[in-house]
Amino acid sequence: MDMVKAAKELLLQDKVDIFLGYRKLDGHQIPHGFTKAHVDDLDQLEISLNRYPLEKIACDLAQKDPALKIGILARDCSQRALNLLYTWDQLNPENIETLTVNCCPSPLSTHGDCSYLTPKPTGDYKKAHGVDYNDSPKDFLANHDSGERLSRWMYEFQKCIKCYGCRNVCPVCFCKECSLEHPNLVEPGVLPAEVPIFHLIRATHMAGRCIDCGLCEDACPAHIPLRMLYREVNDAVSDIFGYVPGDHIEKSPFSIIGKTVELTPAPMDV
Amino acid sequence: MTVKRIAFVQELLKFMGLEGRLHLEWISSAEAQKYVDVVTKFTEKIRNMGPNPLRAINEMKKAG
Amino acid sequence: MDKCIACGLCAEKCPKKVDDEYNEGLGKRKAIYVPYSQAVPLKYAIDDTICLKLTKDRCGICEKTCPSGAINFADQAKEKTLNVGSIILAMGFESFDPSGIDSLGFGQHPDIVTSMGFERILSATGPFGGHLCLPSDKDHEKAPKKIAWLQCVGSRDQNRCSNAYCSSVCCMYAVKQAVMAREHSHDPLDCAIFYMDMRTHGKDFDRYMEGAKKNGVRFIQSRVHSVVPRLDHQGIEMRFIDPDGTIQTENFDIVVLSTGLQISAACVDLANTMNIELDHGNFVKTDSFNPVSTSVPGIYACGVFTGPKDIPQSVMEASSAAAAATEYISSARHTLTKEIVIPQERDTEYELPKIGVFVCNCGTNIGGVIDVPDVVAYARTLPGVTYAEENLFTCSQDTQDKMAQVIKENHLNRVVVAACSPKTHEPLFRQTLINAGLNKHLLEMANIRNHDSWVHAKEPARATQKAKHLVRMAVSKSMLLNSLFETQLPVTQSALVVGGGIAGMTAALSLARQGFPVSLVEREQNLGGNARKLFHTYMDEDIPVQVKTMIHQVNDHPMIHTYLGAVIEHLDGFVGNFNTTLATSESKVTIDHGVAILATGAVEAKPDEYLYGNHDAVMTHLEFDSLLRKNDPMLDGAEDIAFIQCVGSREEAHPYCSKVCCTHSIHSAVEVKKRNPNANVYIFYRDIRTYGKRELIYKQARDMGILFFRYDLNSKPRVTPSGTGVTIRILDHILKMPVSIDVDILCLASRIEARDNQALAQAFKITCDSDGWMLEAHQKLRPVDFATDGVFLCGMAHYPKPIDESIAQAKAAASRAITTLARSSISVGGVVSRVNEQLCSGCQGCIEVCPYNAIQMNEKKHVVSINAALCKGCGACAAACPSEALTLEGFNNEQIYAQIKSAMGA
Amino acid sequence: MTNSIAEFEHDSKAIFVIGSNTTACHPLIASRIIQAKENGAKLIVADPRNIQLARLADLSVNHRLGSDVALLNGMMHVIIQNQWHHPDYIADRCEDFDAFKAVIDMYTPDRVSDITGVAPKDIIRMAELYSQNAPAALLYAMGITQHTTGVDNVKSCCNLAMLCGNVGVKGGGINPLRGQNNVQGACDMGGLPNVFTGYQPVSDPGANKKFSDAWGVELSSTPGLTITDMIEAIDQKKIKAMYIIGENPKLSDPDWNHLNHALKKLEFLLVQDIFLSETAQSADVIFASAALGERDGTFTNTERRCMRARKAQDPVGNTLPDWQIISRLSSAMGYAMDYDSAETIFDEITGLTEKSYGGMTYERLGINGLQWPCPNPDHPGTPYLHKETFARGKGKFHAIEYKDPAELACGEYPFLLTTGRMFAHFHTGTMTRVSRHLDVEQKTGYVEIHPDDAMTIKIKSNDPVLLTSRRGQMEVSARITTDVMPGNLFLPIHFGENPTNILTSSNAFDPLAKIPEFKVGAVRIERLIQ
Repeated sequence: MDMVKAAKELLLQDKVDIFLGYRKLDGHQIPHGFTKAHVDDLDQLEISLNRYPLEKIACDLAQKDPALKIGILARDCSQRALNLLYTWDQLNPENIETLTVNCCPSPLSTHGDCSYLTPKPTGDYKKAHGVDYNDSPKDFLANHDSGERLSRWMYEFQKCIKCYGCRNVCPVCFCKECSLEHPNLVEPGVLPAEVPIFHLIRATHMAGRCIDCGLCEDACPAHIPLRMLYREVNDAVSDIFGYVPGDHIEKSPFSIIGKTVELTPAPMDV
Repeated sequence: MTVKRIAFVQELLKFMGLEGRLHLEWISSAEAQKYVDVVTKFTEKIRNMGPNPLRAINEMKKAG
Repeated sequence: MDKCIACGLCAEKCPKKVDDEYNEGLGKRKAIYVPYSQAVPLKYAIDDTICLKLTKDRCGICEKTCPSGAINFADQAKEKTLNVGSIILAMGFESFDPSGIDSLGFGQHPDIVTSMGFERILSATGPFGGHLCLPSDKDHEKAPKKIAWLQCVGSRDQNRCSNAYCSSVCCMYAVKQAVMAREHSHDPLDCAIFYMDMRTHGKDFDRYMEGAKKNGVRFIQSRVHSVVPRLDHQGIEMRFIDPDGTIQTENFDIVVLSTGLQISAACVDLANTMNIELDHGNFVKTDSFNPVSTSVPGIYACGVFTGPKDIPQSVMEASSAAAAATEYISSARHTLTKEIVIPQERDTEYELPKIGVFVCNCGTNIGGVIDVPDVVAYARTLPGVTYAEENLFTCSQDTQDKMAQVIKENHLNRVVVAACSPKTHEPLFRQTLINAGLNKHLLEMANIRNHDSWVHAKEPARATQKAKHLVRMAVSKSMLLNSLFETQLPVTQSALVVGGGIAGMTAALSLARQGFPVSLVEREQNLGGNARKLFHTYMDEDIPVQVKTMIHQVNDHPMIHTYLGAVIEHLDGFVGNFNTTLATSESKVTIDHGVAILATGAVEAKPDEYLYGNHDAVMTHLEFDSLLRKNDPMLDGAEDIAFIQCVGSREEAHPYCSKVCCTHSIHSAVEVKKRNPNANVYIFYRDIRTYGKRELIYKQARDMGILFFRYDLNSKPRVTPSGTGVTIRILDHILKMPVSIDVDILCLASRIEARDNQALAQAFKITCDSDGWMLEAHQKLRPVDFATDGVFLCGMAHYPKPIDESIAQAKAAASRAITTLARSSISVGGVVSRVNEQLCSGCQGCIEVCPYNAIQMNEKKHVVSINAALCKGCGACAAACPSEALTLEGFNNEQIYAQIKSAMGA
Repeated sequence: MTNSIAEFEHDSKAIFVIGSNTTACHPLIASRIIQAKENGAKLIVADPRNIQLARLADLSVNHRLGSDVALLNGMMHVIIQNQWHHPDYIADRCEDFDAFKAVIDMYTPDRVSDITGVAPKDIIRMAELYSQNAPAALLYAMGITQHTTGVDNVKSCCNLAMLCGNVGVKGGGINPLRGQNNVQGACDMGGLPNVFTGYQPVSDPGANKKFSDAWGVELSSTPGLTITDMIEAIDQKKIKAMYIIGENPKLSDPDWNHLNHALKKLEFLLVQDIFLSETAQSADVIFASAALGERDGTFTNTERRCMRARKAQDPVGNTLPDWQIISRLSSAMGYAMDYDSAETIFDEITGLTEKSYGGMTYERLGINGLQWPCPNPDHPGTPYLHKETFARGKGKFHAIEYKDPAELACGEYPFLLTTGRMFAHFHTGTMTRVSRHLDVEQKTGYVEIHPDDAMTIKIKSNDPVLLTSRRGQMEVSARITTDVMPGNLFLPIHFGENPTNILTSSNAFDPLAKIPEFKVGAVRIERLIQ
């Protein structure tokens, strides 16, 4: 297989010190760091639909050894995540080699979407009281009045069992100390995670950062439509600042003070 | 920076159905009247919107 | 005066009322009064012309009321003799009094006001509390619907008064007032400005005017004929001729007379006493190359006394005069200083919080509304508070001494002062802590005056409640206060000046004359800059000659080291400790310096219209000056000469005014006319902006028969070749007919353009505005500083300006630079940000938001670090950091949260 | 569990959760419940506390601590009254219905309401929701079992399920949620005083012979002691030495004072653990064992699914997998054990546990494991039990009367204390309190108290309070929340510095199962002046 050959080449020619991909082990596909010493392990390289934030592993590795050259099996979403991590100086693009896999045969792939996430089934109760996974933020905003928007999101947030899966799986969450664990911001030790502040803080931190890979929503055991929430967050950023995270390597509007965007505070409507 | 953050958070709150509860205004130390006007107007506005719906939700422990 | 604590009780009780001159007679004041609310020092004074006690030996109630015994009726004016080395005259101006001009109706109707009067109406401290209303309405409720401004009242006028000069500032303030009036007004407000030429030539002024136009302020080019209060009391009628030549009548609710600036008789007297030469307008006579020097050595002047000017220019001149004055006496620097003795600071780190709360009555300012004893009693119940007391005046010297005593005796280690604004008094109380042997950052203030008793004077019970809340918040924050420490960094007492033009040389000379070594860097192979290509100033001073003198002075001065053909390659460091690498064609030099002055100037843009570059008859100012300098034969043959103004300026792509071109063109036109009185000289203009004394040569030009044609942006002149000359076609705005003029020479008043300062800006961590001009720290109040400490600017790098202003600004920059250079060390630290390296992910979001470039990336550790010398403690980084790795000392999250929590949990 | 976890999501039409704070203690089962809810299933929650799941329920009630039997009887009363029960199912598959019905008839909604504090209309609605949406799954956890009436409670649950024909049905069943990942496996392996693997009684001569033959020694046919009995035996010096593997009784067993007193009398204590737990700290010898991920083996989870756990890295330091430690100890004591791998042991297990594990091999377990009973190599495993008939033949209805818990609120001890888990920690915290993230979530113990009660005793959030029971006293900080009912307190069990078993009773336990009554105890709460 071409990909195996390409990855072996990267290692054998010392272009990378480690290659991050998926390996089949006892029937499981798990993330694996292939090295030159065990280059034949690459014969077990898996290019299935399995996903895991390899970029996050890359960040951890780079933190321990900033000079380490890392190869990554990259899909569309990984590429966006990498761009974002370059932007925030968490990874050095010069130390990263990617092997691109097209996991998105759908035409949507150009829009940064992932067809692997076929429309998720949304139960009736959720449709009636919560937020439909597959609704677009704009439609959601248009179709529900503010009281309903509130009650629907609060229903979703009340399900949260505070597993932190959304954060832990997120390829672009790299802070050493997380605001979600800050007792002054979020009350610790209670379930559900303090409503709604826990999720709003995370949403705010995703602004200009979320690269819409959908891993958080996949990981969420409480079935909270996180992807849709962060999509809205990104829509807002894109509408206000014209910034799409992960598109290019450019600074987020929240890290630039200059005149790039001219904004005036919205008037108070009474 | 502030205006950027506020503009964003206003959007987010709107999405959550909590619009109108955040307002940004620049008032210099010389603009006492404006300060009073803005604070009065905003207080009035929030009062008219009624109690914080989140409080009700967090006290509501049972659905249905 | 030491005893007065400005509580205001005396004025409250004083029975005698007169018109308040500060409010232009629109309000009243008492016989005992503070001239205006921001007066420094804030002390009450007795008007001896009306005080009943002093005039009739009655009353004296103020003496009985005063809580601090500050009234002294026997006080007499005293004569004092001071021995000084130099004198600076900064006596300002008086506003023109329009009462004498009948046609303007001032004094005949309360709603006809001067611009000063209108300024007071808009002011929050003014007679109507900032509420826009008709002065004629006794209840101050009726709001105006239409306001007119009449420009040039008492300026550019030799008929109705003798002020031939332009007052420079009125156009801009009229626009500002119109914009602000509209902002103040709840209903739509019609604002119309009647003008001759809009002179908005300052930095960003044209943009402001265009903004006002877009927002609906009307600009009508017309000199108003008469202003008549209507008999039916329905406003004020104005008659004027509109630009089309039709007579119009329009009614307004308020008419504002944009009165000019003039020098008061008292000032003239003083100048005469000092033998200082004045000019026709009674302004101090100065020359372009010594803009703040009077005719008497050792006496300097600044502000409007030397000519009409706006705030930034006045501020620059003030610094400039300071520089000139200290240049003269620099050998005396540091001869009269005294050392302060500071007690040993107590180490409180391991003590439990022992908080002392001092609640101030502020006379009756606070105590008159808030139940202070109740607040004190409440404070005693708060956790951590071991001492609480009430003071009549916490800021008074004896209370200060007592406080220091109390702190020591009770072993307090946190102090909360519930009084007024930290803005004014925090430094004082910090000093008290220092005197008590405590770290000065262990202080927290609760502003129960400005934030409480003043705004809730009518609700004493609730104000007391609020005071308790404020005290509780301050106490809960103070619990978490830490000692913060400052360190001293030595200052390299020498300067780097970038740019060897007039501004750069002036700054270098000024610094050198005051004893500081200067490295002067010029990119070209010779000094002088643009000035070498100019002819004369409008005052007919020969520029090249003067520049030559200046170059000699620079070259001869032992403290100035000049680097020619050199550019800045690299810059490190911060205020007091810069390190710059210069590159010349041969070598590289490294210079240590404490400050830097940027004077990189600007360039004349090459026009891309009016046949420039395609026809020999078309040239720019610098090229025309070259003809004048060389007495070029081309001039002799020229019978018809034209100037087109605003070539490339005040257009969409370059919406700024180049400021010098109107004067330059007119001066050149006059020169041509002098050389050849038969020549026909034409000037095509949009607004003639011969501000200040320059107006006189505009008048001279008209008197000499130079013809002026106004055009607007929609109908710019069209220029076509015709033999050796060119033909100019334009729609005459009076005749409403196309006019065509053949000329031998066409001089284009080309735009002055900023240099590409990007590399420089990056090295010095300064910013440039959208037109490319370097951005000063504050356009009005800090016109030669940058937000970056230790770096200053002057000359045309800031904005186009004539030589006198460049020189004034250059001296000002030197003066500001010396505030750093004169010190051997600077304090660093205190309220600055701190990085917790454990938490920093190295995302560098903070670096982007830091307006002072105080944060660097430590690539090795992949964390950021703060340069405490550059950090101003604004906290933007702490707000931006997603993982709270950055903390603003003295305002850390725990402290703020403690305050918020304390506020919420009553 | 009679049924499988996945069935809740896909097959159940109603889910009745009683005595289980599922989102906190079994979050992934809670995830299925939430999904079921969103797929349209009805959710009924009965718990003395306002648990998170209650927010999502179609109906939730807060019954008084220890009143489960009454509540369940009340529901059954309503069901029978309304003919919502399944007479055919009862007739075909069950026995002793009439005696049972006679008792149930006395539990009218009004009477039940008096006992439980739940409004009659809610009891009726609960009964309707449970019985009218079939299949209905019943889930419970320690809230049902840790009572003096634990067995009664369980039996009542069974009664209810049988009454509506919900046993032996996909998506129905009686589903006790096991408290640990392998507690089912431990019991399956004979980790009980009276049985060999697969619940083969030691007293059964056939089974005894089988194991004696297999191991080459004669095994006792007398059941051993329960933990509760062991502590007594130590106290009476009948037990002199103890070997504790992977348990922290100093925190998990009731009546700390009594236990400590007893443990001191031991002549020798050997503890085997991966962390230095409170119990290990008082041991004479400690065996450090390898952790999950450092060893091979199997776990059997709450739905009887036996799954492989694979070694990912070598044990740290000189630690060893438990099976190797036990083998070496045994060999040293004279009984040679020479297993060469965990798989060899598993093969011995399956060989001796034919009915439930007989068909399993490591290879067959694969990724997803197998659910017992899996008696032969072709058997696909059993997702739900009692399909055609009950294991014992007929499903037996038990006539159960409500009994008060051992302690009721009284003048001296006016509050009722209940204990349990909170979401961030596991059991005695040995494994979770060393995690930085979980420690941030909850650093130390606390007691939950209703705002009204907090107001009465004049305390604010985080104020220290003193809890006193008939056994002892404990200081802890207060958390004011409407999650507990007025008059009730809740204390999490994870914190060694605030050990719940200072307060809990070792005398109050179920007479049959010997399980202590951790869920109800009378206490006094006082504000501690700062």
